[in-house]
Amino acid sequence: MIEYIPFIAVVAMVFIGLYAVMFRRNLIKIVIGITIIESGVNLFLITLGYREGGVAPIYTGLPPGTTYPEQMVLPVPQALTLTSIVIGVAVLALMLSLVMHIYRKYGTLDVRKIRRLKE
Amino acid sequence: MTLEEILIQHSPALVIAIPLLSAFLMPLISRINAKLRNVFAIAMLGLTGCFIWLLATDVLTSGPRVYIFGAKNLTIPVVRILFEVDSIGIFMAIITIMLAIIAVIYSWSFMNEQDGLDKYYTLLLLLVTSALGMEFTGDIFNFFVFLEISCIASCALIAFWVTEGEALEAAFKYIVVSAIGALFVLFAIGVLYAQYDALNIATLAQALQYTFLDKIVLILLLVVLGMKAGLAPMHMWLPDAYGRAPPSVTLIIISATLASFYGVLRVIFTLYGNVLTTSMRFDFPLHVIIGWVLIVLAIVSILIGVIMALIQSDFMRLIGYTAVAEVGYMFLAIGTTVAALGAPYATVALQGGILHLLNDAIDIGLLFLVAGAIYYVTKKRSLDDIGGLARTMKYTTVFFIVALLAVAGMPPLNGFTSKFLIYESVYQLNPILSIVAILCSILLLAIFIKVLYAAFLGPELPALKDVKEAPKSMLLAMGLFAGLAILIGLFPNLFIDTLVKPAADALLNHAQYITMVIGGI
Amino acid sequence: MFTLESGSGFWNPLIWILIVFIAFLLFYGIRGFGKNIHKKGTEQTKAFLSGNKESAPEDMHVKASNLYWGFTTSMKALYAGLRKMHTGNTSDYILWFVVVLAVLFIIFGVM
Amino acid sequence: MTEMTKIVKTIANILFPFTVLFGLYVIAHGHLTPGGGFQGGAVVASGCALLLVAYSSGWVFERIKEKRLATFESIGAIGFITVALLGLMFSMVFFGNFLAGSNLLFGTTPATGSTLANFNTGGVLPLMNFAVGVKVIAGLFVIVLVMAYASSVRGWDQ
Repeated sequence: MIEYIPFIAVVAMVFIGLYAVMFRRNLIKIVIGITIIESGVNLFLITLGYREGGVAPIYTGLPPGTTYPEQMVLPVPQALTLTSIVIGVAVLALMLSLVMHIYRKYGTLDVRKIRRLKE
Repeated sequence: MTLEEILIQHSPALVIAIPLLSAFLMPLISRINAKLRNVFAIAMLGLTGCFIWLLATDVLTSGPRVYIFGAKNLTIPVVRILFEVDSIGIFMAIITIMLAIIAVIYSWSFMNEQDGLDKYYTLLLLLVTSALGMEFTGDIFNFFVFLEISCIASCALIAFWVTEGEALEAAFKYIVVSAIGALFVLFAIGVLYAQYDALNIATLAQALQYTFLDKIVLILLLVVLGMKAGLAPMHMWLPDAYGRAPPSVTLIIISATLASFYGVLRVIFTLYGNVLTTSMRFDFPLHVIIGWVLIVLAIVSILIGVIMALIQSDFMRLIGYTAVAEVGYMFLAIGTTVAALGAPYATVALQGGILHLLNDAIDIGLLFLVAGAIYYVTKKRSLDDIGGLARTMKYTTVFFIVALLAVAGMPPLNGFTSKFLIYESVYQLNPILSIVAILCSILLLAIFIKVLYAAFLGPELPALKDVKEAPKSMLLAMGLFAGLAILIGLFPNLFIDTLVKPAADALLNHAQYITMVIGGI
Repeated sequence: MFTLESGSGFWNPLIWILIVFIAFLLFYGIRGFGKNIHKKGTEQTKAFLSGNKESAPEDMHVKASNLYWGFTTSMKALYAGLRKMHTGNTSDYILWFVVVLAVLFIIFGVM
Repeated sequence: MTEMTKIVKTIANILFPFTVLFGLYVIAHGHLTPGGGFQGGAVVASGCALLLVAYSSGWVFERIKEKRLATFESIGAIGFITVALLGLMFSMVFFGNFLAGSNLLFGTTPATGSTLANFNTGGVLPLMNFAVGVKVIAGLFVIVLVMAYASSVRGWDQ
């Protein structure tokens, strides 16, 4: 049971994020919702690569007595997560700067009022 | 090895490296001279085009080509980052580079009064890089990375006219939709990695079992990539983004959208190619279910795109809805192919769909360039405010008429050839679908006749008396597209035999794609 | 090179152009039978609006949004539905995405 | 953003060099320890953000030109691709690790197992880390700077 908790957390985070995007009105909260989804997905990737009692996958400076590569955690999901975090920072910065500009033009952060483009 | 062989061997990497390097050289070069910057952008994209041409001649004659990054000797390719270029990938790359070169030629005059052009060109080249990367990569995680790069770059470009609130709004909507979509793609990639311990598309395709988790992955990838390609009812970001981005940018966003469509093709035909016919449920093979789901969504896209386009008064937004309808035609062809996999008309439908990719890029691109030319000379977006432009903008009018006939599928232009193949093959699957498609094509003609009347015909409006013809570089860009439209319309077999048939074969014959990587060990 | 085979039919742009050219020639020939009574610079070239005066170009030009008035009015119910669907609200875009995901999950789950 | 009190400024003055130093350490040891160009660059950029908070954004904006940071960002990216292209030239494959095992700069082959880390290993990886580090420092700093400056100067309520 205990090993499923991270996956439950992942699903919960994705759903909380989707809820925030779909039903919150503040643009900043929508951005936060996207960030929560991203954290959930990153948690998912990290959980995939976890190995109980594993060490960091670096071939030098191993703790004495470890057998490699059996006791190392998987490096690939970590690389994927790092890439995803880097991309996430860029997307977050872009979204926040857009929100700043939108506030300047529309005078509101309510997503229901930011819809000059419809139909 | 001769020099040419070395160049061909390294061209998959160079095709990505050259636009990427020139993207980051752009801020430094634009400090020297504005004209030099424009020439540099055109020259670098031209150079990339030359490499794609070299690669295309090689791939079309001697089969797919694998390029493995960072390995001195090409052992154990499945754990390396690799590019796998086959006929469909090279076909997409040709479309992308064609759109990019024409967009840069067009921006020479169109953007010359704007600020921040160094960033504009940087983002433009990054967007081209990402689209090319999506088309060449043989690694599903790399596909996600390039998808995200394309999403960031195109979002920043949509918001390029930052003084307009609507542009910001469109960009925000686009990035929310793309970011969430890309995160779901990453989730799907994580599930695939957890099951099969691989990120390589060929390895995954060989190992795929169609378990319960694979079903989830299939749905996530189909829906997200469909959304990024503009499939209804998730198409709403598309008219917003297309309608508010500068038209030269829209051309490149079209190529990014088509790259997402290519992702759908890759997922269905290569990744799930092995299980399409083998996994059964209630006597239905998987391919019938996928095919009919795609057909239903495609018909919805065509109907919504056409009906909504009819009531638009903003020219660029109208073309955006038309683009939704055109994407619907492509998905209709693909859905027919998948639903009737194995039947002789399935191949014809796939050829029609692939040719329609090229035709959609040309027709919608040309329409956007015409809309941009009108915006450039009149500074008006709404069709209600313009009229009688045919008196002053003769060449633009001619190009618009070419685009109108092409996009509505009138003979002898290019839109007809692909739609002909689609209608004939869809008719054999279900006549009603074909009839709906033809009726919507007629409605498309009606929509653009309205535009022709409202913008170009009618009395000369006093407010637009001193309007001049668009500048030469814009006319050149439009002329290139119009020439291509007529060329494909008159010599369809030239393109179908050399480009489209190998591409369709590459998709249907996914075993070759897999053995190129797996068999290489 | 010119004939495009689709398995069940064919398309040849050259034949099409030839037919159109012949049709044009026929049309031109028939046109030659008519009388030439058109004179430039006379009242003939002016627009005739039942004796009313010609109004300003802005008023004469039918605006784009009024062009298909008949069609849009008869399809009012359809357009009301579609307008309700295209809210322009960012959250609804994601809502549609989630709805399509859910529907496909149901379809693929049952099938 | 307005200037903060003298206490905050003094603490920022003390912390800033350490933050930057730690960030540069993370960048330099990217091929040996967890972290690398992006992580170290983010640490350095957060140090710069500390200055931004303590001294107002206007104060920093006067001293650091946004254009120059953008140039640095381009240089970082160009460096990364140039290293990849050098790999194409010297080891006949894009992103090829032409320095590994060559006993030149960063060219030593490391011993595996429970040994101490050797800084002089990794081939082109440290070079790429440096390039990415430069790009990330400049990029993140310019993002934070422009956002802070734009939100403070032109006013929010127009």
